Amino acid sequence: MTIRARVTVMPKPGVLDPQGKAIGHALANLGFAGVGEVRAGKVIELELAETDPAKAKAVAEEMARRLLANTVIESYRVEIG
Amino acid sequence: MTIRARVTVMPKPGVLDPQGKAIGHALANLGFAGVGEVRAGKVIELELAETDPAKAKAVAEEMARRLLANTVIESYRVEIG
Amino acid sequence: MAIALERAAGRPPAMLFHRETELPRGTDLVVLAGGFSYGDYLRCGAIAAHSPIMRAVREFAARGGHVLGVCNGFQILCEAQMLPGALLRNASLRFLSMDCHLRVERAGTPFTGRWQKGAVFRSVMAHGDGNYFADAATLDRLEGEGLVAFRYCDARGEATAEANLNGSARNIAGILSPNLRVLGLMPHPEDYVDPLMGGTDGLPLFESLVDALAAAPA
Amino acid sequence: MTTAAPQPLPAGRARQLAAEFGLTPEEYDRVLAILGRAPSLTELGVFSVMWSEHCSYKSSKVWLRELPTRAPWVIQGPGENAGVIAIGDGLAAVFKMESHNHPSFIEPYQGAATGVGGILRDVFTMGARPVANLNALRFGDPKLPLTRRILDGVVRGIGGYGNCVGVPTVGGEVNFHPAYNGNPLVNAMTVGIARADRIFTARATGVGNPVVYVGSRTGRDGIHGATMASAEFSADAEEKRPTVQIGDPFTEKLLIEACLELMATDAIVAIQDMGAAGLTSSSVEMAGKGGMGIELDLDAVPQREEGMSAYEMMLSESQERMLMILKPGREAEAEAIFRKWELDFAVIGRLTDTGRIVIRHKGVVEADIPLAPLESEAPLYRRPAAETPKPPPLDPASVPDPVGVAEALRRLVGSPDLCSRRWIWDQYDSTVGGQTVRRPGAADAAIVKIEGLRRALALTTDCTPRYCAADPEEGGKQAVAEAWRNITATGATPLAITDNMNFGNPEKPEIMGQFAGCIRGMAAACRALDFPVVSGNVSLYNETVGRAILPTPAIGGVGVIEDAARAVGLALVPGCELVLVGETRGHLGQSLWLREIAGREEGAPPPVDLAAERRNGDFVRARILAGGVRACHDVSDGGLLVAVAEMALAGDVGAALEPPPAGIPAHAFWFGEDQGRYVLAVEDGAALLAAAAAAGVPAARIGRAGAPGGALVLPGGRSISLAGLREAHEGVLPALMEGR
Ligand SMILES: Nc1ncnc2c1ncn2[C@@H]1O[C@H](COP(=O)(O)OP(=O)(O)O)[C@@H](O)[C@H]1O
Ligand SMILES: [Mg+2]
Repeated sequence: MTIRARVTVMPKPGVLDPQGKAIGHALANLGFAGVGEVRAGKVIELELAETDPAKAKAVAEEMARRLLANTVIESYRVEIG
Repeated sequence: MTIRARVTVMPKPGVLDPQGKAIGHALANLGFAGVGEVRAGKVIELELAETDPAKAKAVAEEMARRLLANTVIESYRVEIG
Repeated sequence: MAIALERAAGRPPAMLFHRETELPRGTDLVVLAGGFSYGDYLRCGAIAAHSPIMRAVREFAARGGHVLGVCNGFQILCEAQMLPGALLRNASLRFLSMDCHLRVERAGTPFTGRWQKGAVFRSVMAHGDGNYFADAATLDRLEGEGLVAFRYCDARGEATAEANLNGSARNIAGILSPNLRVLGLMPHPEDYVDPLMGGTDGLPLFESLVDALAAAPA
Repeated sequence: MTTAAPQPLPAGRARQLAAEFGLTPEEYDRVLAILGRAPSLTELGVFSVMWSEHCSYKSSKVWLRELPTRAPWVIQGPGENAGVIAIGDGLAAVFKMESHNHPSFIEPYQGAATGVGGILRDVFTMGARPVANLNALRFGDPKLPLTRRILDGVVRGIGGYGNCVGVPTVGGEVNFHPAYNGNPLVNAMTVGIARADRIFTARATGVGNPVVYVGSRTGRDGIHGATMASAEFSADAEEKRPTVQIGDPFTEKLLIEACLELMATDAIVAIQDMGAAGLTSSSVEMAGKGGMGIELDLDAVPQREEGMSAYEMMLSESQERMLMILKPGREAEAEAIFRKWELDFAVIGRLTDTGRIVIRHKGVVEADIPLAPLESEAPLYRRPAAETPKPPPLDPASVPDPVGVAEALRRLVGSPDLCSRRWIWDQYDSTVGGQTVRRPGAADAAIVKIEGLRRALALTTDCTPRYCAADPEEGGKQAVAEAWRNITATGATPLAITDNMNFGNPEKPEIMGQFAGCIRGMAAACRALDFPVVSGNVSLYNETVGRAILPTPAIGGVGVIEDAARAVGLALVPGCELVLVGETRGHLGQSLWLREIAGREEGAPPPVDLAAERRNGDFVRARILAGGVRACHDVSDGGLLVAVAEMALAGDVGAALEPPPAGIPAHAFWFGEDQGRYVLAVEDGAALLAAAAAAGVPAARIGRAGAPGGALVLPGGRSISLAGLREAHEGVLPALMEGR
């Protein structure tokens, strides 16, 4: 059995996000009005050989901490299922 | 009022995802066992000057179609709120 | 790029700003040069493909104008859907800055007139996202219609897996539009147009263009 | 204007904070004396950053003064954002090197990227278009996963920023040593070209002239951690946490174009980038250099985040920002240019004649400091320096050869300090701009042509930290001499250097002794070789848990060659004769052979005879320019056989070698690291030897180039295939990086 985990890694609040800024500009240039802040991050979807969602979550969090996110500049969020 | 939209962009099935593969390898090297498929994508979080979630979703989908995703290689998913 | 164009054509090209909306009168060739437009944020070439000047470029191509996109320019042409397919991250996930060899797959076009089919030349590549991708049907169509312009190969002209440094589908380095007037390619032929730069292997592309454009005024 | 005095901090609190900000009690007393009262928080911030080691050079200045900085071709020596030298045709080369060591340890990608961004700004601030980047890197034990992670991030960061900005990265150097395990060195160098009569400086003049902020907005990036830790200043601690600076190379590119466009007009009086301690150091230095006063209105500063305090804005290290003084009435013209490039533009103050910096925010005067004492009373230390004891020379006869010459060569070319750096430079765009004549690995110095001319720059970075550790003075000499030699080996004339002094804690006498020794050696070499220092950077406190890095005075050298087509590379050419120029004694002390093959790190480093260095180099350069020299390579790390092997590999051409002279053990002859030597591949060996004899330069035939793809044939007939050597040489770094 496997469980799917999704790790979302975003720049921390206050950390400059040049990519988000550029996307915001580009959307405005395309004529989309009313676009406020834009932040760009990564998402990593994993299949884990686990049956217990709580365990899967703990494992994914450890992965995020150790590899997927650099917690100096990024925060992460783990979703299961 | 603003509504937050989250656009997740993932490589389409069948499109090579070397980044996902590399992450899978790196996790295995770090000693994480039982990691199956790994896919790496992007997430863009937007603040939209909207009050109607349905409208916000429609706008975000148009943004995804026109700019945020390249549908030759990527699929997208929009979440609101 | 401007140097290569001036060398081949004998006069300097006009430079356009991304916010301009019209091409200069009498334009016979539009070149989208390399260069991390908009920082290549989001996807390489994606934001530039929507810049104001691109509407004019698209119309120019639709009227049968000649367009050359190199590196970032190729990415922009794909993102603008002026050429099919997309350029993914290099398979190695690393920026690759090195010499490569290209084999001419389609001679007799405005870009390849000075080469024979099968000719092999050296070029420089310098990109992080040059891994050409298209679905199998599109690839088959490109091959069937002879729209593959260049393939990565080794020094002897073999299109091997080792020579395919960025992992492109079927070693494809450059493709043409059906009317053969739009070319996109990842490597930089303009970097070898002077012995001082290490060779003149890329010069035929620009000389071919001069031949073609002199023969067929815009 | 109202001039309400700033709100002083409570006396006890101020003293405590001053200590947290890194001011000593004596330094804080000076602050009190200058102000005549306790400082406000913002004032304390200004003093602490201006008097930090980084901005004030308080521990290093007295030593740096010993370096020669003049030559007829020097237009601007140390003291401005970058050094400037004349390179002919009314043009100038503008260059500097700077460290980003600590940030690169915390966040390798962004640390290295913003290091490149910062040094680029130092160069285009002076009106130059950046044309080349180099990088001098030092990492810990390559077997440690941490080292690999840092190396990977640093290389990606340097490439990520430089490639995107469109400036080619054309050279550099890399060393590995466990002393850098917790403290890698990332030294980035940029070279730009400007018109010699249009150099911009940071000297502000003209009462009433507008102070203009351009570039990115200000956020809470990189603000001194200590303050933020004191919860008192932040209700929501998480929100205000100090953050690592993030680079935005695309904005930098726009900033370059916009600045150069404005510089083509005559609207600018002075300009300075906002580097470390951004708005504080740029405004204080600009006004100070011009003997002016300055008033800033922080409400006008473009801000990325909400609710920033004056203190935060003055100390923010947000990237891609510049401060300018414009001529009166030119604001609209300048603003139009920056808006066109989609950059922020704001008039944030005026120059005054008060000699003070006055900072207002939300209607409150947050700081009011006299500028002259801020500079003249700045602390300056001649810290105690304990000389490094001179190690005894190592007698080559006392180190027998355990493995033989062939095996030692194979191991050496595959050792971390000698293996090919291709894996690194393949990730750097080295040809963007179309002017790169010799790329990394092709010649001892990179050759970058000046657009539209035949003339070219020759660029290199060099330092051998293990020599500096064993004998700082000889090591300092050697670093400068090697840079000079690398430029010479291409046929170019070396003109000037920039340096990046990376050392441990200067409060330790033995570290200060290393610093002083290196400076002494560098100064002697600069003088003997007419190779002055025109810019530089000092990075101290490079220690982890009390252990210092090896003393690392990285040297960035710049030379010029009249005709780029005459520059030679190191690739061997079939049929040439190989001639060694310079004297070989077989010096094994501190050599890589000793470390890698005999497992010993000891002895005196090879001495540098500066007179011989100069004589040999001038001879080699003259021969190259006279023609007939098809390839040239200096002999450095690894010694003669490694140099020959590198030439053979670069050209994919074999060579047959002659027996060493009697009296020197074979391994000492082939792997000794005697200085001042070059291997030349020439068409006519006899003619070269005759010319050398006439010039009093030691030279000897050592072999002959063979055929493409062949082998190195050692005296006695032992043959080492180039294919095998190449595998050993080029396979190492990729394998290491993949953790194999
Ligand atoms: N970090 C780097 N970035 C780019 N090029 C590098 C780097 N490190 C080394 N190189 C290149 O590799 C080649 C060999 O370097 P090095 O062994 O230091 O040369 P040398 O001993 O002749 O000074 C040079 O061309 C140098 O510029
Ligand atoms: Mg060197």
